[in-house]
Amino acid sequence: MAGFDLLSDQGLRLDGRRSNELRKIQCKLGVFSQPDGSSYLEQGNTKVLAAVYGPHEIRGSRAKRLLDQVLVNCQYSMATFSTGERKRRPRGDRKSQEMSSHLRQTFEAAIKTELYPRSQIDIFVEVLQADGGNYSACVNAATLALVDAGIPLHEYVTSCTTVLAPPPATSWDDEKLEEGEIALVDASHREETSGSPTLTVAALADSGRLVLCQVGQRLHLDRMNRALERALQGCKDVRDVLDEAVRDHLANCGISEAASS
Amino acid sequence: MKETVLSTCEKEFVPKAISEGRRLDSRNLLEYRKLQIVYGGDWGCCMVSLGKTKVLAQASCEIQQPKSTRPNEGILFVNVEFSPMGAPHFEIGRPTDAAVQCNRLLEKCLKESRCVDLESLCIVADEKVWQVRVDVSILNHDGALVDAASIAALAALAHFRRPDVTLDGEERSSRARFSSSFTPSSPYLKNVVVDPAVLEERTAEAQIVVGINAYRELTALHLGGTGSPATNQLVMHCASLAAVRAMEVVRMMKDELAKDAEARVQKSPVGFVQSMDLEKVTTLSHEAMVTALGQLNMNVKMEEGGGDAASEGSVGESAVNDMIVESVGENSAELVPENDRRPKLDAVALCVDTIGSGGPSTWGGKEEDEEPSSEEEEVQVVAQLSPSSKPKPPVEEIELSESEEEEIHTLQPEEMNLDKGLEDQSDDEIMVSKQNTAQKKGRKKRKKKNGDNICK
Amino acid sequence: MAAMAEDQHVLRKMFCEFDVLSCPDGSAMKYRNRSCLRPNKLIIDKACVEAVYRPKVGQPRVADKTKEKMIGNTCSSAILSTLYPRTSVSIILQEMQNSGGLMACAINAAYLALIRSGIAMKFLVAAVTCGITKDDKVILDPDLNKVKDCHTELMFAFDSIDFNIVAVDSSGQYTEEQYQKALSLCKEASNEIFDFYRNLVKKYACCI
Amino acid sequence: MKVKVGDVVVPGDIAEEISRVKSETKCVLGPGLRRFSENVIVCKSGIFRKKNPNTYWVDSHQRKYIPVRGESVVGVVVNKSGDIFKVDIGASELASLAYTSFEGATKKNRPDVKLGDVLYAKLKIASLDMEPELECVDSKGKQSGMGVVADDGFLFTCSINVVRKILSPKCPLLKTLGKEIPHEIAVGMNGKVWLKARSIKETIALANAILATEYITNEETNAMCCRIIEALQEVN
Amino acid sequence: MDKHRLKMDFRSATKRKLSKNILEMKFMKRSKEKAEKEKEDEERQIMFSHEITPGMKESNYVLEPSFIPCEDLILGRLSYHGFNPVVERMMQERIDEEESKARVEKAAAERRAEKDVSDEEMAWKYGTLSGTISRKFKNGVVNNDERTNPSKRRMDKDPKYTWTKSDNVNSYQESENAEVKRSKFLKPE
Amino acid sequence: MALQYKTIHPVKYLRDFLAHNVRPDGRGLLKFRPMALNVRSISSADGSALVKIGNTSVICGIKAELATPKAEEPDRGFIVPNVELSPLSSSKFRPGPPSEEAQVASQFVFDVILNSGCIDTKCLCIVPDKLAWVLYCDLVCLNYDGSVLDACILALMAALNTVSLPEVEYDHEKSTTTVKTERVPLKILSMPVSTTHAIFDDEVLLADPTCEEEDLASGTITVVVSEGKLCSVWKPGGSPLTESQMDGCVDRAKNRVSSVLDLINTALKSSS
Repeated sequence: MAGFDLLSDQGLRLDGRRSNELRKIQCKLGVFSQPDGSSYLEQGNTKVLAAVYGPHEIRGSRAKRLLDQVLVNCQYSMATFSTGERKRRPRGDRKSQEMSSHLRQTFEAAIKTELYPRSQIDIFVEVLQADGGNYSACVNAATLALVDAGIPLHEYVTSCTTVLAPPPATSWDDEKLEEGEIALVDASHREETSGSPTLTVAALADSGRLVLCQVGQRLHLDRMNRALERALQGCKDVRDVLDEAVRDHLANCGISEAASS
Repeated sequence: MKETVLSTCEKEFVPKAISEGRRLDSRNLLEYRKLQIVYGGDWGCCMVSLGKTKVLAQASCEIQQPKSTRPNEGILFVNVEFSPMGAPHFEIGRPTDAAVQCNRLLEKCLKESRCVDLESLCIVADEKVWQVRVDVSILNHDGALVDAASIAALAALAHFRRPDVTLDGEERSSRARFSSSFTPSSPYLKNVVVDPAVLEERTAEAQIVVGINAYRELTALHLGGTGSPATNQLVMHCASLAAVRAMEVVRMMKDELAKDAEARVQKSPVGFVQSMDLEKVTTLSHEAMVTALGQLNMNVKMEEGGGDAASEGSVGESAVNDMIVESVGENSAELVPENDRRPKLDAVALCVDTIGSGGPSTWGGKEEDEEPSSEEEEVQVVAQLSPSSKPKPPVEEIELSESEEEEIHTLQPEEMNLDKGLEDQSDDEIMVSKQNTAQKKGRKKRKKKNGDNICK
Repeated sequence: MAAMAEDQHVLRKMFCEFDVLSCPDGSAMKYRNRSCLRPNKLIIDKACVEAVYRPKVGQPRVADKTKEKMIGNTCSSAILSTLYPRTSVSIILQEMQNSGGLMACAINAAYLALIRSGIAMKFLVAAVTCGITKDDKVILDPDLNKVKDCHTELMFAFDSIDFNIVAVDSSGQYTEEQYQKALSLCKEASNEIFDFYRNLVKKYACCI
Repeated sequence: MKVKVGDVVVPGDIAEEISRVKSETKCVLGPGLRRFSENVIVCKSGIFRKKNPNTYWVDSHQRKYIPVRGESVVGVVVNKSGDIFKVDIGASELASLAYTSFEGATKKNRPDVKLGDVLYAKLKIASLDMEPELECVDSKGKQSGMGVVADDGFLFTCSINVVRKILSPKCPLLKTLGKEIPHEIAVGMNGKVWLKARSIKETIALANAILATEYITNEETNAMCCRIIEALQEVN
Repeated sequence: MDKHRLKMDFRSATKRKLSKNILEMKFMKRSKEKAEKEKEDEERQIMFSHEITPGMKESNYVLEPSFIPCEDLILGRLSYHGFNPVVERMMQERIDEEESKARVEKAAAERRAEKDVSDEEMAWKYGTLSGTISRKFKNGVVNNDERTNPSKRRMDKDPKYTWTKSDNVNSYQESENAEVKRSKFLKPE
Repeated sequence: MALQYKTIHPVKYLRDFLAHNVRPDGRGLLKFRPMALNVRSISSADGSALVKIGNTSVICGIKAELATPKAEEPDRGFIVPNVELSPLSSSKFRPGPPSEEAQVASQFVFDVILNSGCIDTKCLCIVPDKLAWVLYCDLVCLNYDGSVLDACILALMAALNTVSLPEVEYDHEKSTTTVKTERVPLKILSMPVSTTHAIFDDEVLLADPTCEEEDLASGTITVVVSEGKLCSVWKPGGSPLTESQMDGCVDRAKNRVSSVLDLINTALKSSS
């Protein structure tokens, strides 16, 4: 087993959170002037930048152009200093390619793609500091950036990573054993790499419909439903945070505009 | 070559049919296509066909330096090759999005299910370990590629025997095999379709790929799709379907493996040939044939061969004899036609102009065209050695060629990986290291699981 | 000795299955190779014939490039490429199992695929491998463990009209006599392969 | 090798029968035959056939479509650019179709063609050296069955042989099935078939029936038709 | 460059056609298609010239790249059981057309056949007949005209024989002249 | 005039010449071009030679380095031939990774070394499983004008003959190597000689073709002879040849050997 327990006897996590508690989310919209939409998001120690360009005409080969919907082009990259040991290739290796394609799928489902045929939307996310739930953080950041860019979405798409932690080893009494593993919402790096099964979910939070779903390690089917529900709940919580952020961002803009006018 | 565009009627027809509970190949929605696993003649080679989808997998291994992070573990490397044989729009070298995803899913599934015991692949800790490599190549693409690929990869690993360097005799390099298998299924908004054909895949709204092992443990799960997304009930539904499927697949794999082993014991022929159904119109076997090549026939051959040699020989002579070798000063010699003795250059000069007189050959200019008489021509050729020489010491040339070293292409196998297989491997390093702690924990856990299963 | 001689001159059993692949325009599986063909656009005044050879393990090597050249040229010498301007004919071969005579098999498989694809050709080509053992016997189409005691392997490809030599490949050293012997042996054997082609066509052509 | 009508031929065979045809009579060399120096040689493998007077060809297998001028094909509109449509007819490159080559179409009133529509059209230009060009009007300027087909129904691809088989006057398939199952079909010489019947069930049945004819003779076809019809009726 | 010229032609041709109204288009089409066909054939010749001896060009072989005429395949636009009346009407039309065409051709062939025979016979008969008749009349020149007139008149009436008229007459006159000479020769007595 | 004709109708141009049994550069159909050989051209290399066949010139430099043998065959050294067809040799080559032709050529040279057994890689091994020589044979084509394979083989063999390797001592205890000053010449077991023919118009054979002839040819055939034995007959497709034509090629190849060999020997003699 992992060298440490993910849960203390009091059911607190390594960083003192409760099992269903999110990390502190701090985010800001419109951090850059160059891109059409941008955002910066901190989820605990995971720090992500997202920039959105578009919709604009197809760059590069026109062969990629889709005639009935917009082409969503995502690029996931991790800064070389983002991880413990220096990352040699910030992008282009299999994993970040996979991440990019997952992001693409996520946002193709979230954006009203049919509105901009023959054109393209670029979403660039840069992980500045990786401390678990990278994908989730990226999705959340990118969502904000898209909102900032004023690109029509079906609804907020948010993501959350859960880890199924075994119940505290010291408290192996029956009722604890009954409930079995405990789902830890918004997992940190240590929790993710502890070897216990992880479940990453991206969902349209309001309607609670899954857009993308990933399992790491080995998750037993019977435990899956619980994990899913927790993850979805997590997504909903994240959504509320983002929504708030968006609202007061707009409010501020409104004020500043009012002032300027 | 781009993938062909779907017509509107196809896009509309397929979902309509599905909603009526019909499929183009007259399966019902939850019916799988015929799965066929054929083991090749070599160890660790198998071909899996799932309906029209066909996939070839070959496991191989080579001795390597272990990753610094895992000094006492072997390396498992999976590569799914979407070669143009599979479908015209697959291109060599440039992996499509689907290819990347397929690779990663397979990698995850195989590594996290730990169907290969990496520690058993260690020969000398920190020095030599086996790298087990599974090459899966898509031969024909008719949907459910991940499914076929994963089955093939597993079957290949299960069948594979690595050469024996350790003392514990020849052993299966894969322990706890069959521990997992995929079942992709593409759900339409309401109704789930398992094992989709290519057209169904392309018209589907979303696709769920579930990697699950015989112990009902999900080793990988991927839900993705541009269409209107799925609810978690649907995901659960697919997962439970997959669990059932996994059992069947694993059973089938075991049976095939047993059959193959038996066949090998009985020395009866194994290989793909056996998989061919000779009744088919498109299939034909040709019995071993015997050429009645009599000795006499042979002799005749020899004679006329000799005859030719003689006759041609004379030609050859004439071709060569009028060339004579002359030593031109130190370090060099020339082979020139007899009938032009040219003033010998001194070595350096020759050395220089032999390099110097580059440029495209003037295939004889005008004047030869007027009178193409061979003597004058030969004079011409040799004559042009000396005049057109830009004095340039040979050394420069060489440095130039050395400076281009990165372009120099040698025949050493490791350098001959024209593709970037190596980088991929090094990428996996990180992966493996991440699952470091996972390993032991997981093993204990599974023991517990087995316990549970027995209890249940 | 007679038996021995017979044994020497045995061409192994040949199998072929067509249309194992649904995507390509023609395909053949010949117990080791498959091959598929699809013209795609290329601006030249005739078809450019390219072969892609995929080894079973790992990425293509330099040696495979040589194979590709051999196969590609051997096929393009028969294809009436002027009839397909601005297209390219890709012949893709996947090694399935190598038990000797890989090159010959690849060429034959390629031709089977070409036959199936209905592309216009001047003639057919059949390739045969033979080995020369240390005790100077010529073995036709040696399999892997026979190859072990061959110091030389020769591969000849003949055209179907007057059995001229389209392609030759060799490894090891050999005298001209041995070369001649091998050549005549392979030439005889190639007949069988041409019959094989014809029977195959007969088998499927009857009901198309 | 010298061959005669009815033989199985492979490239390189010499059809000397043709060279024996006396030179003043015209002699048509169909697909798979080429004139080479003095005699006619086969360049495709299949069965050597003859039709009187003096029409010879090789009945060969083919999947890839090579456009031939005047043939009718089924294609999918994949792109509009300027005043032409780009149509995928399964050839090595896309075919072009001018807006104005529809019945009664002019620069003013353009035909209503959407991307992804299925067309039945005739090849106006099919020179090997330029991209094929389609038209949807016959020589009298009428659309005789050509143009966009109904937007439902089903499109599928089969080998050229299947098309030739079901379009040959001798083939009973469509007639027999047509008696029982009302349907509409557009069969292109390029191996694309568009099909529409009353119900999805019937459409699928027909499609599979057509695909099944690849390797069966006409008699077997009849048998198959009967089976299908029975099957459909008992379901009803 | 030959190809380019060809392409140009097609382009311009299509342009021209498109600018005309339907009627002209119809007219243009026919002739244009012929022209195209020829162009294409020579194009093909040029292409094959790598492969084939120039003897090919004036040979009696016609290269037919399509299966349709070989296996006389039917047009692929079909409808059954009244599913699509428009298409079925067209199928019917096509069938009728072919039948009628066949009928016409057959009839034409027959007519041509019998006509040919009759004309020859007639020409021949006339020749001989006129000969024998002229033998009877010593001073043929005058009567000759009378003799020919009725036949001439009758032939004028019937358009079917118009083309035979001239050579009929010639043949008649030749033989007639011969007779005249003879008669002249016999004159003295 | 002639030049335009050549550029417009290269095939016809060549055909006209061949009709008179003469080639555009004035040779007979089966005549070889003059060769020039210069050995030890490059002092910085352990062995080198410069070959010129007509306008085709190839320089071969051999560098010896120490390495550890493969685990599979611990008692063998390596020979790594590498043919480089750089853009400076001909306009048809582009800079960047080696072209297909270059790779094929490299492979061919490698096969010839293997088949002819001209060098026993066992001799290159110093201490089994520990230390062995790697001979990097870089063949740089300076001017590409046909029959480049012949030139490569010739250059390679000439260069190999000039190679001499320093004595090396290996200390097992400290596993250190000491390279001494005195050098021993490399043992060459056989001398393969390669001869290329081009096939034009499906029947005409052209010995030792130039670049233009190769481009127009409908196929080439390369025969390598060493010690009176054939060690490679390589005809990668192209138009079919009759047996007698093939035998012709083989015989010309055989007959050429002697003269090429004393070309090399003279060069070597004159140098030492």
